[in-house]
Amino acid sequence: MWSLSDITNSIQNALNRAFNPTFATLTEMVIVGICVIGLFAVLGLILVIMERKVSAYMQVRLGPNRVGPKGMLQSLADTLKLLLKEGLTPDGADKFLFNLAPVIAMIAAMLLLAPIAFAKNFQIWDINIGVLFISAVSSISVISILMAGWASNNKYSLLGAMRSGAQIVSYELSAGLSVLSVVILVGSLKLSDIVQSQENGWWIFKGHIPMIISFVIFLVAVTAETNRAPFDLAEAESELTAGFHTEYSGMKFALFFLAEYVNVFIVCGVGATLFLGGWMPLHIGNWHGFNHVMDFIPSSIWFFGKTFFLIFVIMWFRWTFPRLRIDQLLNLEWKYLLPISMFNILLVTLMAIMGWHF
Amino acid sequence: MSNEELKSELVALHPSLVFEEGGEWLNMVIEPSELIPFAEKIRSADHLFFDYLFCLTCVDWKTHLTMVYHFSSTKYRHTIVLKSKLDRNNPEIETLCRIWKTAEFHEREVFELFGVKFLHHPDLRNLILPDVWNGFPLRKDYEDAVNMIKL
Amino acid sequence: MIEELATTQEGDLVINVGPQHPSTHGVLHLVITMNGETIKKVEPHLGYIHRSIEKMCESLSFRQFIYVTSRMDYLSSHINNHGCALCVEKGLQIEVPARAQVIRVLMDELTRIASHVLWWGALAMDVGALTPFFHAFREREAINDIMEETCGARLTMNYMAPGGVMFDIHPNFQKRVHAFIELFKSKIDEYDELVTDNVIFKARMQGIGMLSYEDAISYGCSGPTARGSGVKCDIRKLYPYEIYNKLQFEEIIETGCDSYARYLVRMKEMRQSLSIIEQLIDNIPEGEFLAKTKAVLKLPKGEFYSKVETARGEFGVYIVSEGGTTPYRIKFRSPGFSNLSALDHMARGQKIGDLVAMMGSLDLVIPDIDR
Amino acid sequence: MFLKDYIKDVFGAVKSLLIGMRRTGYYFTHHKEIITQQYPDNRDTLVLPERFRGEVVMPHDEKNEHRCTGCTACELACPNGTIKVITKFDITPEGKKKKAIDKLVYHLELCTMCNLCIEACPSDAIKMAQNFEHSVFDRSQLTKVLNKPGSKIMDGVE
Repeated sequence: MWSLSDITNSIQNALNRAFNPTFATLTEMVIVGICVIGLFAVLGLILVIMERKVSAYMQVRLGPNRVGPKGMLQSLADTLKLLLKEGLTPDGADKFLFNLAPVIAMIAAMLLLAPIAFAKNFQIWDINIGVLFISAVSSISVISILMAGWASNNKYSLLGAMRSGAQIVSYELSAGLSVLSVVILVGSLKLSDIVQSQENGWWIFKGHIPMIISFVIFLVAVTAETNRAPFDLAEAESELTAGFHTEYSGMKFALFFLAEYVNVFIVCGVGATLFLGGWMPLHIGNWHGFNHVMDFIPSSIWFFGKTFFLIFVIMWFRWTFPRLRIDQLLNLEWKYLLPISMFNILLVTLMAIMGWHF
Repeated sequence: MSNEELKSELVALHPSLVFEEGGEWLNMVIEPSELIPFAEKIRSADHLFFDYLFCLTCVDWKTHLTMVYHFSSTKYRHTIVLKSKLDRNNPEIETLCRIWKTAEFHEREVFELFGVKFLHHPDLRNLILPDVWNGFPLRKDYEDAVNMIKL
Repeated sequence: MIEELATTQEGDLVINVGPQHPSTHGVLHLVITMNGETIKKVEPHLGYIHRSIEKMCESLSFRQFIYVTSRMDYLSSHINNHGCALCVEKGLQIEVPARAQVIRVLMDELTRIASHVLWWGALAMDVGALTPFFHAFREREAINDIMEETCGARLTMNYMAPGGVMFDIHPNFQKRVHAFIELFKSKIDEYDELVTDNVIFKARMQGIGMLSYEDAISYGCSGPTARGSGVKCDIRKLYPYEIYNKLQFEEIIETGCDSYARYLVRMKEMRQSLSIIEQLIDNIPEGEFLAKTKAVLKLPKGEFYSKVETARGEFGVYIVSEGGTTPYRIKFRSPGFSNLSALDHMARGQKIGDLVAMMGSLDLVIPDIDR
Repeated sequence: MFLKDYIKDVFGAVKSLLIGMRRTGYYFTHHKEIITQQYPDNRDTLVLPERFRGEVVMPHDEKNEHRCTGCTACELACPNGTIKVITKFDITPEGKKKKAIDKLVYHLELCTMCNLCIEACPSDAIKMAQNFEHSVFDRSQLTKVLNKPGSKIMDGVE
């Protein structure tokens, strides 16, 4: 069957036949780099239009409907506008850091794409500490936010950045703990192993209630980590105008914007991989006919379908809930999410030891 | 309490009050120097209890300025109007902010629009107009060639 | 605690919120002194849209000045006009026909609902939920359409005239108001689902922006702001004008003294206004809608004060007349100005996010404050 | 006891959030509720109520006659000085001088659509039109002369 892994294999074979192995690897790297950047741009465009349409329908409006069919090219037009806009640097800003911050936000988001399994046998880098890599690299994004807030020479930006620092550092904990519950059950940090372990059922179904709890906690924590409403305190439009990117304009602003959406995609992809089986099709026990039909759907569609479902849920949060206050945000983490996820991890460990899961 | 009863109560409190005829409420005029003791009395007296200062303004009568205070009581629902005549060239009166906190903003407004100086006001600066502004816009003789449009 | 907070120290952050800021709903300028995220002092700087309406009115006739007041509190412009018309009628001792009184009250209550609905959306937006804002505009639009059909305009209705209303109601009016009542009854429950019961919203509003009973009176607060602190101050009940004393409705009093209490007062007031409309809509008496008045109105020499309950509180009109065709001095006692003066007191010691929620719960309309 | 309250808190919170999400989810799936009006596209079908106040106009009949006598009642009624009536003297067939309007100048940029001029007009010469698209590139275009060139007063209007 025609699949993404076949394409990669044939490209690799062709390159290896044509060039020596070192050069082939280098060429592959360049191709992957271009693909990642392309994926970035496409994801940005799709997610922005998706967000605008989702918000529009929830707010009983039509949303963008002028550019392209049903307004689907609106985000392309917006990107063009942002590209043509003048990127202002405020007087008194630390120019070096000010220009560096959006680039760092982008790089952090790009690095995260490496270990994610998009389809069967289709992964840029199947690193054996994949989960650890993701949680480590995703915390780099806070540096870019702090940098942007500090370098802007604006009090609103500074406040936003400081809020974001406190927020990401604390929510990293419960996100990490809920990821850990999957790792305990699988016994491996490698993402391909985690996906493989869900062949006969996704962890959210296999793992009883503790896994559902850790899934919910994961969802809440990553919403906070990506600075999305109701945890968008770093931006807090009605309080801090635009938070850390108040002073950014043009393409530098677009990079922040893009990085936010790619981050959302990545955390949802990770969530889909850990709890919803990644590219694994939906299999139910001994229903062989049903399982067989499900196998016909390509693995990449399974992965993207699950990821976009999670992205939709996060957007649903954003367009329904009011924003928390900074102290309530920290209360939620330290008084609710952290104790619950710690208790939960005990349950999961017990479950893993006793082999109670399916 | 009817206006007549109120009148007798107020006279008992402060014999030198001058009452004016007309209006649905009791109108009275007081000397600026006697304002604070009188205000304290009507605010604290249990049977009067004027705790709500709902309107504070000034009227320019070309010869003098008149401060107009509207008091009412949230307990007894009676209302009085207190007036005080000020010298137009050097209008000064004691502030009421210590007794009714709402007076702070209203007095700042009157200060910039009429030029009345409120003695012992905690923060007597321009609230609405820019800090450097000449003249008092709501006075009758105010002329502004730039900002006033004559039709 | 308050005294300690009042002193500015080194390391305090001074922030200008406004005049262009997403949550000041207009051009309010607040200079905030903060220690970290904690507010030490809030200092309003007003006047960005001060047009000196009081001075303007001194050169307008008693018929004309009513329409200028639409531009003050634009969300309850009809009620502002009502206050002015009442004051002129008081001076001229005009008897308003029964039909006009009912129409006036109906329009007042529709305006109140429209204003509160917009406030609800804006408050939800202030605390970060953007969806309610659009839902609020949907219902407001229905009211605006009714207004447009009968009064000829959507925002600054100019429907009031001394002695009654300018024209009779539109033939469709009753039908459309009935439709609106049905629509709004279902939608107001959605408001509760979406915002009122939401745990995040409650956490943002409860215990925030405390304004005690004594302070509410001392700061001259009125309307829902004061009623959220337990002060009985509904002009419609205490000093009934038009036909309010014949109507069945409750004065909503909440004793929570916080932002959430003020929120609840307004939410319940919408239901009360709806019930007033329901009582009146089928009982509009026949007759004249405008009393006969002279072409040129001359108020007798004297002072006249009338007050009405707008969506924001007590709106007073104080006219000093010298017996001419124009007022000698006119003073508008706007509810927003007094309510704003309590903001500093409420905000001290709170977070900056709370300040935004507090301003939302005060329901500030800047032209009303600046006049 | 503390634990019970804690769990109750968590469940109550989650429930209230889910109720809110159900509401937005309902609107997400029910596109019939959308009330957006596509304004420039629906111009042809857009109907404004006949009382809508857009601008002051002076109706003329097919003989290019209007009803304005030039009494300046509208000018006096206007709070903003929006209307200026410029009069001239016509010579009637009998040789008498008769006051008539030369121009009725209307400053749309000053108008607040308060309807006072229409109420004041004794001969119903002016009325409110429903046009609301007043944007122009030059402010001077907002100053309009309401009577058409060469127009006369209708017979029988005094």
